[in-house]
Amino acid sequence: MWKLSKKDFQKFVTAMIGSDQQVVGVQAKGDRFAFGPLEQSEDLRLDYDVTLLPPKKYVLPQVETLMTYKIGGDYQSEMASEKLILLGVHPYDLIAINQMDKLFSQDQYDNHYMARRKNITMIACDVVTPSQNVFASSMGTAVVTEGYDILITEIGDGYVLDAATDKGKALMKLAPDATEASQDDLAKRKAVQDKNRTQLNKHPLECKPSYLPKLLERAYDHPIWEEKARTCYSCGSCNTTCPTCYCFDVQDDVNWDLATGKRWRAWDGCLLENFATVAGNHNFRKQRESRFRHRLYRKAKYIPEKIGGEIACVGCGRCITACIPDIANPVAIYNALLEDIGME
Amino acid sequence: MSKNINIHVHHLTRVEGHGNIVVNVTDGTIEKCEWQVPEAPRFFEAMVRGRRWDDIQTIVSRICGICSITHSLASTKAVEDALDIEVSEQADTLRILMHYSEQLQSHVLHVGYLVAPDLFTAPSVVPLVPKAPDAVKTIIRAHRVANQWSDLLAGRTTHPTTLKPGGLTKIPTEKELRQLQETLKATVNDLVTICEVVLSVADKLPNFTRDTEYISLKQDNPPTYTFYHGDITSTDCNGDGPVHIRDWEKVANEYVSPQSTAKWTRWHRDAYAVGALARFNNNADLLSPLGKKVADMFGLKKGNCNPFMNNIAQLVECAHVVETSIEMIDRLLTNGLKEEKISVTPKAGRGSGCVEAPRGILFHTYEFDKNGDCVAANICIPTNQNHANIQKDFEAFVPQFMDRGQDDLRHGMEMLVRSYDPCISCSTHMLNVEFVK
Amino acid sequence: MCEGSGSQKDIYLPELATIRKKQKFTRLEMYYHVELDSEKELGHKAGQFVEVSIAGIGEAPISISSSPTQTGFELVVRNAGSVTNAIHNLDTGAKIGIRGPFGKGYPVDELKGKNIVFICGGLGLAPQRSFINYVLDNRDQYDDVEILLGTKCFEDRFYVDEITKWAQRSDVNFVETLDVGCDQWKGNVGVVTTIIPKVKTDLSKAHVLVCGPPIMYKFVLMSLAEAKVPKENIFVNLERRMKCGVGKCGHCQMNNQYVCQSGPVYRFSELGHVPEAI
Amino acid sequence: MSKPRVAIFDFACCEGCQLQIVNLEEEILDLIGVVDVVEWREAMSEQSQEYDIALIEGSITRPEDEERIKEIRKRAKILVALGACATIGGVNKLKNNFDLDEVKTCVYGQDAGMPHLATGMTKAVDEVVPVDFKIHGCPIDRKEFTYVVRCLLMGKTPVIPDYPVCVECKAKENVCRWEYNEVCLGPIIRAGCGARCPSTNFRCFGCRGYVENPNVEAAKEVMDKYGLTIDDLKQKMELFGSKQEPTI
Ligand SMILES: Cc1cc2nc3c(=O)[nH]c(=O)nc-3n(C[C@H](O)[C@H](O)[C@H](O)COP(=O)(O)OP(=O)(O)OC[C@H]3O[C@@H](n4cnc5c(N)ncnc54)[C@H](O)[C@@H]3O)c2cc1C
Ligand code: SF4
Ligand code: SF4
Ligand code: SF4
Repeated sequence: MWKLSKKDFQKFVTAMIGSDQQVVGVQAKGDRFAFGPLEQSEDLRLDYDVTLLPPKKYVLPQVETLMTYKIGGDYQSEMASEKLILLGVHPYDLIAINQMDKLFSQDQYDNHYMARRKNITMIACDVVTPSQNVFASSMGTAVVTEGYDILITEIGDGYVLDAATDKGKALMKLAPDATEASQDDLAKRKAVQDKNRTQLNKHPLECKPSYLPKLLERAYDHPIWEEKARTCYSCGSCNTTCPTCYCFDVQDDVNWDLATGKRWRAWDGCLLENFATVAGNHNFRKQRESRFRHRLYRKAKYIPEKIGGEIACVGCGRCITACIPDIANPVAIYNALLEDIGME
Repeated sequence: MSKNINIHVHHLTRVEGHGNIVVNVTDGTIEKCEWQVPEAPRFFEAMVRGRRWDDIQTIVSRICGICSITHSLASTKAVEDALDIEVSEQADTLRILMHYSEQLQSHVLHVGYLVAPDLFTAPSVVPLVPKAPDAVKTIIRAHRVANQWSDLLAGRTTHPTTLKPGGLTKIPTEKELRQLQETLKATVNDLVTICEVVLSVADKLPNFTRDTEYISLKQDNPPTYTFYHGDITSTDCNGDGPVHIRDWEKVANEYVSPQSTAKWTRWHRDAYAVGALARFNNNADLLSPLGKKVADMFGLKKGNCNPFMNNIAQLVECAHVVETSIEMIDRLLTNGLKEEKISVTPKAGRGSGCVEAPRGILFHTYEFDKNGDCVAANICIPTNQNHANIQKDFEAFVPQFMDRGQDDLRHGMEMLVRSYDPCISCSTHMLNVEFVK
Repeated sequence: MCEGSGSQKDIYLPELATIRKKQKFTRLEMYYHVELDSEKELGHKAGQFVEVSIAGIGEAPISISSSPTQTGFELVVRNAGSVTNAIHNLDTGAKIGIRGPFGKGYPVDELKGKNIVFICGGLGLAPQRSFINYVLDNRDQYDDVEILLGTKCFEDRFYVDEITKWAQRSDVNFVETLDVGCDQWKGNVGVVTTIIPKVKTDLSKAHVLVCGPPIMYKFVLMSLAEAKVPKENIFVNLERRMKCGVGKCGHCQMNNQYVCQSGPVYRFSELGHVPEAI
Repeated sequence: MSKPRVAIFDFACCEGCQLQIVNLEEEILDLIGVVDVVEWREAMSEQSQEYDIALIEGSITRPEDEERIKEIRKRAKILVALGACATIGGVNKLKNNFDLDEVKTCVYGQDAGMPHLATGMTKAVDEVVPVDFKIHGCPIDRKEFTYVVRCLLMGKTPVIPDYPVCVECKAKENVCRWEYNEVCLGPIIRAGCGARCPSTNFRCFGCRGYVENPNVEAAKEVMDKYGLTIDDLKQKMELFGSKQEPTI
């Protein structure tokens, strides 16, 4: 564990920016925050509440070329090769990425995703300012213990840095001023994390997250889906902004020579009207409520079945903010179900 | 050579919108010589009634795709005039910068893509690509710069999305402005190249003059070669002072011609001209050094009455707006850019906005009720103001050039219309305006 | 973070294959015999599918219509959109991209020694044929074999030579029907459920394999329920939208099942918790 | 294979969509490398009676224009509607909210009766002749235009989004205009523009037309939450959606 004063931390960030890796960090965007290429250390805002989009846009880009080809055949894989430092990832967002790592490597190994992922040096940071809709405490995602190369915790006058991996330790070479963190520093760090464990909770969930799959088991035909989905725009904002949504579409386009082209994948969302439409215009999830329900089931039942029970909602609250008719709040739905059909 | 001529150009090409040329000469006698405008009328002034103050720009921008920024600025100024909305100096400067991007875009498009084929005797710019690839690429490059410039300031090249009564919804970053400035500096050379190319074929522009009245904006405080602020002036205004833009209807004196779905105008004489040459004839002394240099290259002097020289005046203005913008960006950067909040309270009122479109002076007037809903509108676009003048030019041109034969005459008349850079789809509007008091 | 070896193959990258034979089947369906350029066999199981890739257009999941017991593999493609239309425009010798085989396929071994009834609707014959031919090639390993086939109209029948042979075999009960009759047609008329009663074997003890358009399932499954076929003995072959074929893109998901991985063939009893399936 | 012949025609419009083709800049050289542009009045003097693909800009407002578009349809193998005026009628349809004679009098006063000023109801192109493909937007998006052209050359149906603008808007990390109590039509309007307007802090006013199945009831219900009225919504929906389903 290392300690850096705020001033020395700025120097550390400057040194990273000057290194051969691209640095992406959290910056202000109007009165909100967003991840973007960092050009100077002063722009970094580790005191942010939540970013508009989760950092998933760097592990699973909105549009990613999978291959190039000549018409008639000869396909060539395109793999990410650029090294990247992702600076300022909140614990809940990192947990979402940890989950995605599992999903993209299990069964069929997706080396487009994994190549990009391995090129990233992940610098997480503990939350300083809770956002308006965060409920990470309810989901057990307010603090993270794995998946980062370095974890930064602000403790008043400076930062405690936990360099957990070889990558992280190598990067610490850019911070020659770092000193060994004292017992006192560590105690302060623990206090920050302990507080976050309970305080990042604007929408308290009335049960343990591990109970959610069982709850949903009994709620499939509950009227709540129709009630809520009545005003659903099928705009997919709850998908787009969610750190754990990873469905994608695949498309082709050719170059002007009409002889070469590329195939790419791009974000998709299960709330969108034609997500499950096949040729002949048969839509397997035609009703708004069935799409609306599917998202919640994916978060709290289907994906958990694939990744050892972890709930694929990390409580970032982005979908709550993004949903214009205010129906997407997962906690509101789970709590309503709990109230109505109770625990078993 | 035959003494009979029968020209009927149906839907003149390489102009924006639909116009016809009809000439009948029998035994050397001109029986018919007409400029007709059959463009489908679109009735904007009627359509905006009932729409809210903050939707006006969105609608009237669609009057014309080529001068959409100009229409947007004129209407936004009119709404601001009607609703007593103040605009900050920063927003004002950024808007002028936005406006200049359209001047460059439209002028390069006109001279480079639409007029150049005439000068090189080609039907369009397409056959010029293999003949003069470098020249074409230079023109494309300048056009692209202009469009990227509008993209940055207006949100997109056509139909701006950043304009709002009271200011701008989004301003560029200082970094973006600095990049723009660099690009503009690099564009100066391209403009000079384009001017040289045009100069090499400038003798193809017919030597034809007809004395007429030239109308444009004029700004005295500070003295500026203006496109955006000021009052209305004319080469016929001998000391009887500029006219305030709110009184533009007294200048335009619109009337319906049976030849046209667009209305025609007249002020001191039967017809008047607007556009780059009009601005030049009224304001040439205020051009930037590079603008003056380009004028000198072509020997263009104040008081020129050759309508074909409007093309050259456009080149002069290209140089002027680029050079002036480089300075304006310096000023913006020195002052530093600030985010500005806009808040507007609707109220009843009537207001006018007047700016120079690339092809001439443009007037918008609106009246709103207390909720800010539009109750009446009147718009007068530059091309309409030129229609009568084109007709008068025709009447002088045909007898003078008739001897050259039907094809040459037709080609000359087409070029003549094109030199006005008409934007015919802007057509339509109101006569006998009666505002609800 | 999960480590995997960097040398793993790109799961999205198609392999080149060549169309060896092409034949027009119907107004909309075309038949293809395809071989991988690597000269390897696809190594598929009956009921699996491949992703066919046309560079510049896209990919489409297509069932393998041939039995694993022959060289190369066969596809029957219905012109339903961009990719399938592009496939139709290809001639013999043309290259296509192939990924797969994907999916689980039929429980070939489990059904050995059993009575099998195939119920095919329209294009549903294409995937079923991969198993039918396997069964017929290994006829002694299976007990009664019956095939019910329903097609919209006379012009839409395909694999006509082959089904004529099935009809002639004494060790197979082949029953065919058309939704709409016509002069050329002397056989049964009516939707496929109307010929279920013509099954000779005791349905309640048979294994029934169903494949057809989405609406067909509801009615066939109702008839099978009436005939007391245990749900464990019914297998359905489902279609879903697919963009990757490898369980990532999310499009084919029905409840917790990814059709490209755990399907497209399902034991009906196992779909009890998959309300979105049928 | 000879290059497909393309002709571009305009009806009542601002010609801004044609301008977007000009605005392809260098890319236009690529375009004319793979197609023969045989007629394009705004940019060239060449004219032709024969073409494979007709690109139609503008809406149909007069009987003579209906005849003209029918003639073009007869000659073209593929007919593409270019831009909002052609695909949905565009702002031109605002006119249909009024009595036509009154509209004429409003603009032309006592001269409104002159024969050349005749006008009819504004129609989108597909209200007069069948349209094969639509390139939405006011103006069209250059990227989408070139993509559609390439698809047509490849014989492929272009994939045009049928989901709301919010998808692209959220992906651009814009703060939703609704958070500023502005009526943004993004949730019911077809994406594909890259959320141009909201990305410059301007509400979506619907130039690409509605998605196939817009939840207008939801749109009405949220008005309360933002302290707005149904009339506020209606006003905005009418801009590009006058006399067009769904209405409120
Ligand atoms: C496991 C499996 C096996 C299959 N086996 C076969 C087979 O053996 N033979 C066969 O012919 N087919 C088979 N199919 C079906 C085949 O995959 C589809 O017909 C094919 O994918 C269509 O692709 P396309 O590019 O030709 O059509 P597309 O161009 O993608 O779509 C065609 C039509 O589908 C509709 N559509 C598609 N996407 C959308 C959307 N986003 N929104 C709205 N409508 C949309 C439209 O109406 C469109 O016109 C199989 C499918 C699966 C899942
Ligand atoms: S954000 Fe809200 S309205 Fe949009 S799709 Fe999700 S639940 Fe529906
Ligand atoms: S479901 Fe909502 S709260 Fe949960 S991770 Fe996704 S966006 Fe965040
Ligand atoms: S600003 Fe408009 S388009 Fe963007 S998310 Fe909000 S409603 Fe949707």
